[in-house]
Amino acid sequence: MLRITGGKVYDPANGIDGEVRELCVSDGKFVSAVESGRTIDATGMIVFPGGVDVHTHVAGGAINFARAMTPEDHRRTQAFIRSQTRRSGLGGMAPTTFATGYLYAGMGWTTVNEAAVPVLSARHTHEELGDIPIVDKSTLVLMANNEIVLDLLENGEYERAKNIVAWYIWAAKSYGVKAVNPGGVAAWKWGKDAKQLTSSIEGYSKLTPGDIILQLARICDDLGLPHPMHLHCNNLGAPGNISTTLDTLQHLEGHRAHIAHSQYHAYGGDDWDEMRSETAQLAEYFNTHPNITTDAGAVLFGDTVTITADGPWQHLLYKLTGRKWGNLDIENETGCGIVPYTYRPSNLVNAIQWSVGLELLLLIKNPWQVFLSTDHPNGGCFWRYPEIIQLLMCADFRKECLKKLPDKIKQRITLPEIVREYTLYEIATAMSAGPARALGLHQKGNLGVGCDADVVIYEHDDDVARMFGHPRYVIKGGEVVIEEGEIRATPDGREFIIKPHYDPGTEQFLQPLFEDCYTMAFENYPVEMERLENPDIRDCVPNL
Amino acid sequence: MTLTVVNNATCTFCGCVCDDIELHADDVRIVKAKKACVLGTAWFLNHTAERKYPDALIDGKEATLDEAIEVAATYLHEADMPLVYGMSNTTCEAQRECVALADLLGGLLDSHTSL
Amino acid sequence: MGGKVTCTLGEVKNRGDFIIYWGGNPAECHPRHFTKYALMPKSKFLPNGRKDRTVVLVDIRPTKSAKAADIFLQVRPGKDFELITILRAMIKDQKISAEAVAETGVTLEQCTDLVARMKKAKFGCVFFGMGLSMTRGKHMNSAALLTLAAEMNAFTKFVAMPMRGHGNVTGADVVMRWQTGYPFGITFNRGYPRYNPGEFSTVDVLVRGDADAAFIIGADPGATMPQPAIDHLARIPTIVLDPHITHTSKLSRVHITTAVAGISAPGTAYRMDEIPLPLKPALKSPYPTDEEVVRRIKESIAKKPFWMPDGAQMIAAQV
Amino acid sequence: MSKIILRLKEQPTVPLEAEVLSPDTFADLSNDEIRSKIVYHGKRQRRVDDFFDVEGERSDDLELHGNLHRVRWIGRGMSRGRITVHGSVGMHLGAYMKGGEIEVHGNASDWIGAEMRRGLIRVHGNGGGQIGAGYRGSLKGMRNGTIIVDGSAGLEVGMRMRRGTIVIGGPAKDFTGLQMKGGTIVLLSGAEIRTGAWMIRGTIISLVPLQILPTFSYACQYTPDFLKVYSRQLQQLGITLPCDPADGAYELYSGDASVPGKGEVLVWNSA
Repeated sequence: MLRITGGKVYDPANGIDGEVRELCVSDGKFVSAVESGRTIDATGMIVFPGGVDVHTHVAGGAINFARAMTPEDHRRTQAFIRSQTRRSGLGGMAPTTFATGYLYAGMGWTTVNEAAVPVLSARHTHEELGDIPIVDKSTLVLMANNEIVLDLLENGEYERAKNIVAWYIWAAKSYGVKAVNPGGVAAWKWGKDAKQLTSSIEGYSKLTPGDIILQLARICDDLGLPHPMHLHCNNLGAPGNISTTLDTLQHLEGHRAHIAHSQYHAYGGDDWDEMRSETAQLAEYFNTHPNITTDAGAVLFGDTVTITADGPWQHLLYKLTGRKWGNLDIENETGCGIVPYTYRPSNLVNAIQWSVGLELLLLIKNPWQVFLSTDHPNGGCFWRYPEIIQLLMCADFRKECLKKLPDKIKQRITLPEIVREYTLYEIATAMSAGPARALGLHQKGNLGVGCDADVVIYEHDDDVARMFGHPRYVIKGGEVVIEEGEIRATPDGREFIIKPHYDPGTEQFLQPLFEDCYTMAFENYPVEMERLENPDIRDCVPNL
Repeated sequence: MTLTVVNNATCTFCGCVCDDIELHADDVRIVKAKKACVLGTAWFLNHTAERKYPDALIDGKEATLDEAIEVAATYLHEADMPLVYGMSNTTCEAQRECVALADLLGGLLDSHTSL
Repeated sequence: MGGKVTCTLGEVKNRGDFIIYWGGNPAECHPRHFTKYALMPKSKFLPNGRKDRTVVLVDIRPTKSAKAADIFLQVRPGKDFELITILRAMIKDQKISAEAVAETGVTLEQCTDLVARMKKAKFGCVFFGMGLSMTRGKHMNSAALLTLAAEMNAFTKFVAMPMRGHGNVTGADVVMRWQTGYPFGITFNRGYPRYNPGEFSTVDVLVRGDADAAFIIGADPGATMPQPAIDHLARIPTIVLDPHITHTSKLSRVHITTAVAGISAPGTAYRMDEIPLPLKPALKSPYPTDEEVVRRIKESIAKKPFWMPDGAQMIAAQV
Repeated sequence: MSKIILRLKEQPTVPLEAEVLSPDTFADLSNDEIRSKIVYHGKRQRRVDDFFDVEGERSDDLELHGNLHRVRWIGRGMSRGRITVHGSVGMHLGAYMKGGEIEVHGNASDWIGAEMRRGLIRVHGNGGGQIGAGYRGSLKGMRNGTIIVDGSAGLEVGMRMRRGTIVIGGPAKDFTGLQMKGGTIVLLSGAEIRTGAWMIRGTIISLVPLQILPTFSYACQYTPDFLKVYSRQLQQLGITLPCDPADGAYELYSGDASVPGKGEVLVWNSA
């Protein structure tokens, strides 16, 4: 049992904005009162719900591929030293599993959503998630390039497709659906891409990316998934892609959706030389469509490794950088590319990207709609989130940073004109309450009675990045895990999964299709429940 | 004697790791490995569930498992630069324990890949 | 710098219309590779199976696998690196003299033909075996082939994959990477993982006599390593976990008999394309599993005094 | 300033990681402080004086005595001063070095001057592999500075080096100048095979015939002007490069076409 007294509480889920409140914890949850146990005197301190990352890549084949490709980064990064009870780890661009848990918890994040899992290697992803301590986890399976699903959609077999998506989610022991560059990855397997929403996809006679997007959004809604379709739009990273993004949003009209890393999808101009920010248009769409949420996918200057299921983009990036390139195509389902990359303020394109991420966070008015993310590790590493918070809260600091950008940038971005500064309440919304609600994790990002006791307590510091980077206490499930900069405990986290309803005949229908295109036994494909450490099955209420 | 049939069993003899093998086994040995190749068949049929070897040896003499574990732990704990090596013919679950062991020991860790 | 471009075996089965085996003998070492993955399967994209594919074998001698190939290129022993490097130049239209090419044992015409076919392929895949990575040049030979495959993507889809042997050696790679960041050749002596093949790889460590105790599991270095390495294993306290009494067991201080992975021990193994598969034992072993024994040794060590003095939990700059 | 003299008194039984053996670390330390510095005997943290007798203090001139073949990381990242070793040393001698001088009267192991930026390393005996190279995954090896090994060298000398000079007196093994991006490697006694493989830029000079990779093409006979300047500089270090047309000429090969690169391999052909 635990009591936190005297702190200024920011709890957007309950409309509490900096009031001094007492929080009581028992059995890992908030309760109205406790009789004994430790008391943390948080007088003068700032109390937030634990952070929730709606979109990150921390476990599975792709990030593990990235680890293999970047030993030079492991050598230069922070190292977590072994103790009698705590495993060692390395941070950096692609941290090891143990370090991932320490780094997230170390800055007060307590729930993370691994946003790209191929069903075929879901078993691997869960093994890694089991080795990420402290934080709770959920996963999304990749569906928008699954050839079995695409074939059914091409033939108009919506119900079948819906059942199969539901079956896949359960087979992977996952929490929702991720759509990456719909149709584009399938086309990439022939070295092609899918850039037009209304043109048919390489290898299909009539199916278009637009069809996939609409049908998958419907499927997610009809299955009643707690998190709507999580969409990585077509044409990522390309100048002028704003038209694709707006087209996509119009296709989605009437459906729920979460648009991933919208920074990469808000560019104007016809080529790299002409590239400019088009965040005003995109933000306007969000401001008039409250059913859609997004995460920033913000870019921070420095070294990172980009890793995405968007193979075509990765090959382009490799050609642009001439550095290292990894690519991994996964039968029937997806592919992924991996390219180490350095974002430089002197590079006009990078500078625009940096600005676009911040502009979206500042121009989308409702913090319940736009969340903090770097699409880790693509735009920057997750452990640099405190730097973004500083940029959002301090207009003067933004001005300082803008001075370091090339002069040419002025006509291409809108950031210099934006005076908005996030309040602590808004930060708490964008880093915790908002993403938790978008994920349908109602017990997260919420300091109300009955919710999970995930709390982060900061000591006030005028240096915002330092304050958010070094919380005084982090409490996960009622247990103090970080205190005064030290890791005090490394409990196992839980994994949230769902079991959407599917027709009992689905397996019989799927098996022969499966055997045609896969190379493993159908029976060995689903991940068994016992492979998960601490699974927690969440409700899934279908729309009938 | 009971006959067990395992469908879609996985063969780890080579890197193909075929997972469509149908194994027929009695209490002590696998008698049939349908769909397995020559190498896989030999692999499956050569193993038995018999107690062919002592549980453990210490300096070549038979010992109990508990004794062997304690002696092993003492040797490894006392070393200044212990090495954990191999991990080819074992499960990922054991491999995870091996990495944990090397981490706990502050030792060297290496697999067959480095050859 | 190149990189690594690969795929799962199902992609090869579904799409691979141009297959190269380099320095391997799948017919005898990976017998079902042809039928299950790479040569025979029919698919949506390759409806005629074998007839829709072109198969090339590159090796120092015509093995049984050569019979299964459409084209066999006999490379002179130790010239793989040169031949691959020539191909890398030729795909970029660089001129190489016919005499220089001929030194590899393969003619310029054969190379020209191979390059044309590679570029014409829709989905090329090159598998490489021990014959490549165990000969002079070692990891550079594999790196050369991986780079060639990556560079081929300027023209068409092309991937490369090592033909890993030894059961679950791929799993060891995968597990070490997520837990330590590195695939092999690691030390924890400073309290966190560091990596340097050659310095921390086992043969080198043992030949130099660097280690003062060894824990061997799922391998028999006593049968496979160079004699000086074996001699050092016999000098230091060596502990072996194995289902059999092995050569290494015989020179060890402690041997513990364990159940056989996949026969009498359950768990997970990774295929050469890093896809995990469940192991389903058909027998019950009278011996404990590796997992259980390693855990118990670990628990016993954890009860003894910890080796490292208290210090920082995290360091910003490594050694 | 007086010297700090360390004499090995106890031979390590496993590798000893001793990056503290560097002028930068010892320059401002008293004798007692030097003795108490931490070295790593395998995983054990031990004191310098567990292994060495230490004479002197507060100096950036270090003298080491003894068979130090198990002692690694001597002079790591040093930026000034001098280390003289009477005996052989282990791996990573002068790795990441930024300045100063190291002289070894004996052999050194792998990774001499790996990823160094400035300074001079001179080994009078044999060297190991990966001299002046980049560690796994690094895009660049040594950025500048000079490494001279009088004896033989191992594999991958100068791998991915960007600038600077490496001179190898004895024969070098395979892959000398692998993926070289700049700088100069001088081979007084040649190298085994695959010299200059995948090189992008830079120069490899050999005074004896080399086996040339098929992806290098013969350009011409050529004695570049810079060689004369270079030769004068090396002369000060006791190394003579022939560059008088009367004595012969260099055969120039360019490559590696597989990259395609603009590296140069110059092979001396005496008249």
